[in-house]
Amino acid sequence: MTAATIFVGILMVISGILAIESKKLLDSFIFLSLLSLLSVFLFIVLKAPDVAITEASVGAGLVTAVLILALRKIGGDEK
Amino acid sequence: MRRFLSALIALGLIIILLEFLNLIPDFGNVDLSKRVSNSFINKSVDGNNETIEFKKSKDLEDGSANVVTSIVVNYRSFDTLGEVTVLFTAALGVGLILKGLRRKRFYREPNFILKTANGILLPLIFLFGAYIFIHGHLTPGGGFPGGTIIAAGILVLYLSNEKFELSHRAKILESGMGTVYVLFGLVGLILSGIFLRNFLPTGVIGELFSAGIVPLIYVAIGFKVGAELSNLISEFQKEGQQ
Amino acid sequence: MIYYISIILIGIGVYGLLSQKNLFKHLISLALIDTAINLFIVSTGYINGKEAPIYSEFTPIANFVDPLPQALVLTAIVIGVGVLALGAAMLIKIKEKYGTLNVEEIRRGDK
Amino acid sequence: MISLMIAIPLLFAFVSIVFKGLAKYALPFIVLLNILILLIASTPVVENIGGWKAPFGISLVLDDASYYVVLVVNLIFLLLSLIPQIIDKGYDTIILLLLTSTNGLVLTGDLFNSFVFIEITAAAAYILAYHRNNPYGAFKYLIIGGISGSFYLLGTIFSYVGAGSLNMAHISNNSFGQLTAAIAILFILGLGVEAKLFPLAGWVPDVYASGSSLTPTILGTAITFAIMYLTGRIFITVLHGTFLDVLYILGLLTVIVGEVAALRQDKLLRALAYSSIAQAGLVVAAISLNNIDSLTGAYFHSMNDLTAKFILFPIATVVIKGFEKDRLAGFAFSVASFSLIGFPLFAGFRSKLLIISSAFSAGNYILPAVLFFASIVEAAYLLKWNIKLWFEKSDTSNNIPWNLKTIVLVLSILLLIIGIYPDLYLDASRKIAQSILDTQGYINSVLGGI
Amino acid sequence: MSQLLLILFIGSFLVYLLTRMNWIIGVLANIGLAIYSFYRLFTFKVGTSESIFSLIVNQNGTLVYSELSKFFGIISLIVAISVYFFLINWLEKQKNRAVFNFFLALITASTLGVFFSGDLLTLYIFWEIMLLFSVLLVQMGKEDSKKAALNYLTISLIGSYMYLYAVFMLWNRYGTLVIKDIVQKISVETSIFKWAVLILIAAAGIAKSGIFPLHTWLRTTQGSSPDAFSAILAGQLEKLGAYMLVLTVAVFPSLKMFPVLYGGIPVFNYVLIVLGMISILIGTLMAIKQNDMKMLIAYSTVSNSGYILIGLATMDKIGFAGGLFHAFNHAIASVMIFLSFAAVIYRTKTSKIDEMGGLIWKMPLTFITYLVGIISLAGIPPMSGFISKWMIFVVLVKKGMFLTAAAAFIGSVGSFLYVFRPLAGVFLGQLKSKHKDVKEVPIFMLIPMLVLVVITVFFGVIPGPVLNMITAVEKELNIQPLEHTMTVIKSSVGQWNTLTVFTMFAVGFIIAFILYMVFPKAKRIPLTNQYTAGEFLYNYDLYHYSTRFYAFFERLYEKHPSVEKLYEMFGKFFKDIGEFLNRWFYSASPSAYLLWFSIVLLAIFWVRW
Repeated sequence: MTAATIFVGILMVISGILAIESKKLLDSFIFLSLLSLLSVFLFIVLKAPDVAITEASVGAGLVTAVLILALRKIGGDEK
Repeated sequence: MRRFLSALIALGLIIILLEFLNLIPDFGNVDLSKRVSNSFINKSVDGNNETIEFKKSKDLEDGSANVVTSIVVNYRSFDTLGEVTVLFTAALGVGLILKGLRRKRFYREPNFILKTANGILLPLIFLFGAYIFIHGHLTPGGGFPGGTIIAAGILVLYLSNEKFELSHRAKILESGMGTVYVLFGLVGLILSGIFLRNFLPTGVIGELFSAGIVPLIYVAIGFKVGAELSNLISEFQKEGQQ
Repeated sequence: MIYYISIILIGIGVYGLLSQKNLFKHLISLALIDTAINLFIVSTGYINGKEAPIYSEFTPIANFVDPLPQALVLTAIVIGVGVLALGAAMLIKIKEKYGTLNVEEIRRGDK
Repeated sequence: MISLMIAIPLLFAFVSIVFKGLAKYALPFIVLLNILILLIASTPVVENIGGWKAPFGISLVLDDASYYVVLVVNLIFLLLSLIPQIIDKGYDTIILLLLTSTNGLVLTGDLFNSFVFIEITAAAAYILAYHRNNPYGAFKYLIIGGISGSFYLLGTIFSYVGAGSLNMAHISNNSFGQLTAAIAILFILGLGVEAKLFPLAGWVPDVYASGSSLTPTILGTAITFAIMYLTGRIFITVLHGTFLDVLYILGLLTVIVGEVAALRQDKLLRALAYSSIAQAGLVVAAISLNNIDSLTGAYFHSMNDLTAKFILFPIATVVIKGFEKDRLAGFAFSVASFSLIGFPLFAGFRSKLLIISSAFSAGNYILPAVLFFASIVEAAYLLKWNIKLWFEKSDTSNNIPWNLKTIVLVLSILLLIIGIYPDLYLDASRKIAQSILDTQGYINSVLGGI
Repeated sequence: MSQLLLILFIGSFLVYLLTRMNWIIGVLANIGLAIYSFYRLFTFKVGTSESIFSLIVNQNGTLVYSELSKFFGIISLIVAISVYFFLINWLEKQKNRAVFNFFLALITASTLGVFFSGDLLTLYIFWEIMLLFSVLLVQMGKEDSKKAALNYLTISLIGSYMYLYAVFMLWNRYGTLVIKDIVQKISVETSIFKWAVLILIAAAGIAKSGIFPLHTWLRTTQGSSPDAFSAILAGQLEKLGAYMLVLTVAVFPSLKMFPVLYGGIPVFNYVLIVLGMISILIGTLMAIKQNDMKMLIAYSTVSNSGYILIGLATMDKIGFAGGLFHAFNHAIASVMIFLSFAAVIYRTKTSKIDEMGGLIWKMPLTFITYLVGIISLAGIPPMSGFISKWMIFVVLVKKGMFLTAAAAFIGSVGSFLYVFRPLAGVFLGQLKSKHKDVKEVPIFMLIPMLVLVVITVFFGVIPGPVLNMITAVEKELNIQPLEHTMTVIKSSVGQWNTLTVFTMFAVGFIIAFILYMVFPKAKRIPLTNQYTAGEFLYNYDLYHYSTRFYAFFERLYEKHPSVEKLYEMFGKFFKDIGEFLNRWFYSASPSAYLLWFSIVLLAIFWVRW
């Protein structure tokens, strides 16, 4: 379990950095979503299934949807 | 340069927070008996001393098997009311802010697969969402994820059907369910003089019909969150008035 | 362990807020910090060898991790989403008003 | 009963999105109901929401401090409801939500609950900040507000980890050594942004000076006062005065910076926003002296400040052409400015006097000097604006609505009365101060003498 | 006394309402109030004290009536009454008459309040009321009076807040603010405390009376405030500063508090004397340069305040009396001068010296007022102004303070130069064509001016009544009283008999007049012929120049350092900081906000962990 946790943690850190540093905003959203999904895994490890479900639906799903919709309204990526 | 400095400051922040970590118990070594949640788990806030067993214990102070739910909707129900209010405020605010926006609705001719799958998937999505918030007091989940899943269904509708517009009833539902939540609290106030007091029998822990007002409130929250988030999505989708 | 992950993520979020010039990235960083803090909060309630706080067939008797932080995090997640949606709506308006989301260009436009 | 003060406005807020326009008409009655509830309540009242007793559930605490703060907040909302012209369509519900959250913020005896209410307040404030198409200012506020909210949450969690509970009284009853310092740091960062302290709160001028009269009028009065109460409550009652010296330094910095930055503003609203910052800094600095007189002075000053700001902000947004045809509004404006500067016979003088004398008797010689410096600068720019507005040539009046005119006039006369006979405000602020300093009494009344 | 103050404060509201109805009635009511309080000043018994409202817990405000309050009260009421009389005609041209009158009444009331105050905080309150309303009055003047008012406000507030700081230092130390009690306790304090308190208290007086470092407001304020109000400012409000200086040097026993430095003068007083000396020099030199006649007299006020301060600070029986007497004389003389200027401006609508000339035949009575005023101000024998200056000189010589005496002498000589400039520029010389139709001012404006002339001449001949009051003050303050009779002032270096001097002057005048009558008169020629040597003058043009009158002299100190510029620099510095903060902090991006946020976190952590 610990190894898996560390691995997921490293993935999270990487996706966090990518979410911030990626050139295209859409990529950022995807990485943010990925980070949320990875955190869902950690929530399950932490024995928090309620939080995991909420994070999966809200954090990974809804947040990404809202961000993408907003991006579309703005008129796509700039840079 | 800017990045380097930013990284330096972020590093400083990390160091400070790590320093703070020394002050709290190590990971996984929490003494639960010193915390109030011990009473939440044993449902002993009002002085119950018996151990609780699934599907056996009856008429507890709080009847939901999911302890998180019991905290969210019963012990700290007031927080949840506030939380619903934040979401409500946000949805309202998005509506106010995006009012009069001069942009066209984002629409792309939907994929054939999306269109077809929509017909089959949508009822399932709604059903799943409803299941989640109805069983919120028994299984993981509850009103918030349930509502979000329903809203996701609405999003799929938006994406697959160009004519689709959320009707005004969603607003009424949102408003009504919020009102129901507060009214539950007020009924408690009238019956026992205490706001948000559970006034229904709690039943046997683990049964579907148990836990007093908890599932009812969760259903209300589920609908409210679903309607609210749908509204939010539709605000982002809507064409602005020219 | 998870403490460290969440703190590093907070650091990354702060780094993002400090270093990026696109306002959208700021919002993303904020969401990132939210997630990280939620992770941290849940991990303060974790106890080695205990189960998820739900009475069920598998855990009929209480042997649970601390459920309160989880309940708090539920609230915090939803609040985070609300703020995020507001921020996204404002970004749309900023784009409409200034024609850009770049901090420096907005500043130039303001003067 | 006191939960009704939160529940009723919330109920109407929920209902009002279906029945449009309801909120505007309901607001005065709701506020009156709140005030009625306050009048029949006798302190201290502790209401455990859901019937769960103190350290476990969420308790609403109506002791002397929160009583008067809630009363003041509701009176402000009452005044606001009497000038419905400045509330645009759709924003009436936001005002109701703000009323809910401010009441909750003050009444709650639970840290996480206060976080939730701060977030509601902040969310409503972001929307208000946006009012009159000010998206960038609002967005900046949102980002820094979000960060500070996160830090507040972290502080709450650390308190929970330390004390095993979220109840303020329970936390105050436990002592946890070095962890207190960490919590205090986090709360300084969390509250500092809302309390407009200098290096933390850069958002204020852009939000206050957006051109809306609603935004600064409500954020600069009711919300500020509630936040000041919360600052005192958390740092003095709950944390027993830990890290007050940091708050003190930040407060002094805020005073100086706010006044100096106001000096060169060519927009009146922005100057007033800076004045608001400076006054907030003064109040925080006075709170951080942590004795009965300075706290009394701080809350007294805060009340004077909000009274004056309730006059200044609406008039400043409405008046463009000077006071030549609106003499009454001009009179109110001038009285409010003089009170802010602290000329004798005006209310602000009394509170500044109290702060100074308490600072001296605490052996603090720096705060008075800074206060005097601030007063000089404040006098310079406020009088500049007064003179400018009084002598602006204009043939037409500014069309100030009659109800706004009446309210500002009444408030300005109130300021004059307070200047001569301050007991009305002084008693209230003394009660607030006593009750905030009385940690043991608070713990006893909430935990029932555990 | 509280009764009188209450009447005055309520009366001023009444004045406001009356002026709104009919402004002449308002002015009359104002005069009535002033005369009533003048009468009441003589009915109060010296030494009575009353308590009024309390501001700090357990601390009642007290009013005390002393010889000092009586003396200053009489000065300020004489000034007030004469200016109010002047207003009967003058106010016609002022905008917002009701407010003008209202503020004037409030200022008089609060000025009396200051003189009556028995404790430091009550004094402060009346002081601030006076300040606020005088600022509001100043800005009712010319276009640049708005800026001047702010300048005045800022510098006065610096003074009064320094004062308040000292008040609270004393309050914190003794728990009382009653002047009498504090005075008894303070002499045994540590010297740092004494220095701090007294310097801070003196700052208020220095700012108000226009002594050196805080004198910069006088030029613009007096220059641009409403003309009649300039008289009040010079005659009434600046004497508040003198009162405050008396408080610092004499009521607080500086002799007991500080070691004696030189010639029996305590160190603290010596510092004040140096400041006074600098004020005399600056005031004189700058007055010579001014083109605006009001600004010119404003600088002369600086130098005269310097004389007053020097006189008071010597703490000698003659010097102190000289200081007080000079305060009296300067009040009367400056009111005369400003009223005559107001009269001139009332008719000509300008205050620039080079735009006027030859008004002597058009406004002879105004000219006489001005002439007597400047004679008194410059200290030329038959008028009372000379006596006070003489007394100050005597003490300086006696104490061997030759540097100061030299400065005072330069000031006196300089004052001849600068008072002559408006005399020549405004009243003598060639009449400007646009002023051909100028008439003498209406009667109610003349009456106060001429009454003041009479007062000045009278006290120049018989200074006894004033000196009686002054010796009473001296007795009260434990200074050896001045030895004098009605017309003779005795000092260790000789005595001055005013009557003899006046008789000598009168005889000389009569002899000159007889000679003028007896000897054949020169042929009277038109003024313009003087310029053209008898040539016929085709066009009536300007031949009389009064700009750069003392250009040769001014050139000597053209590049002088200026405190005014220094203050402007400070102001600009603060404004720049404000702009910087506004630009780079408050209008910055979210990143910058967070940057500061993190810096605070790091700083707290760094310092406190």
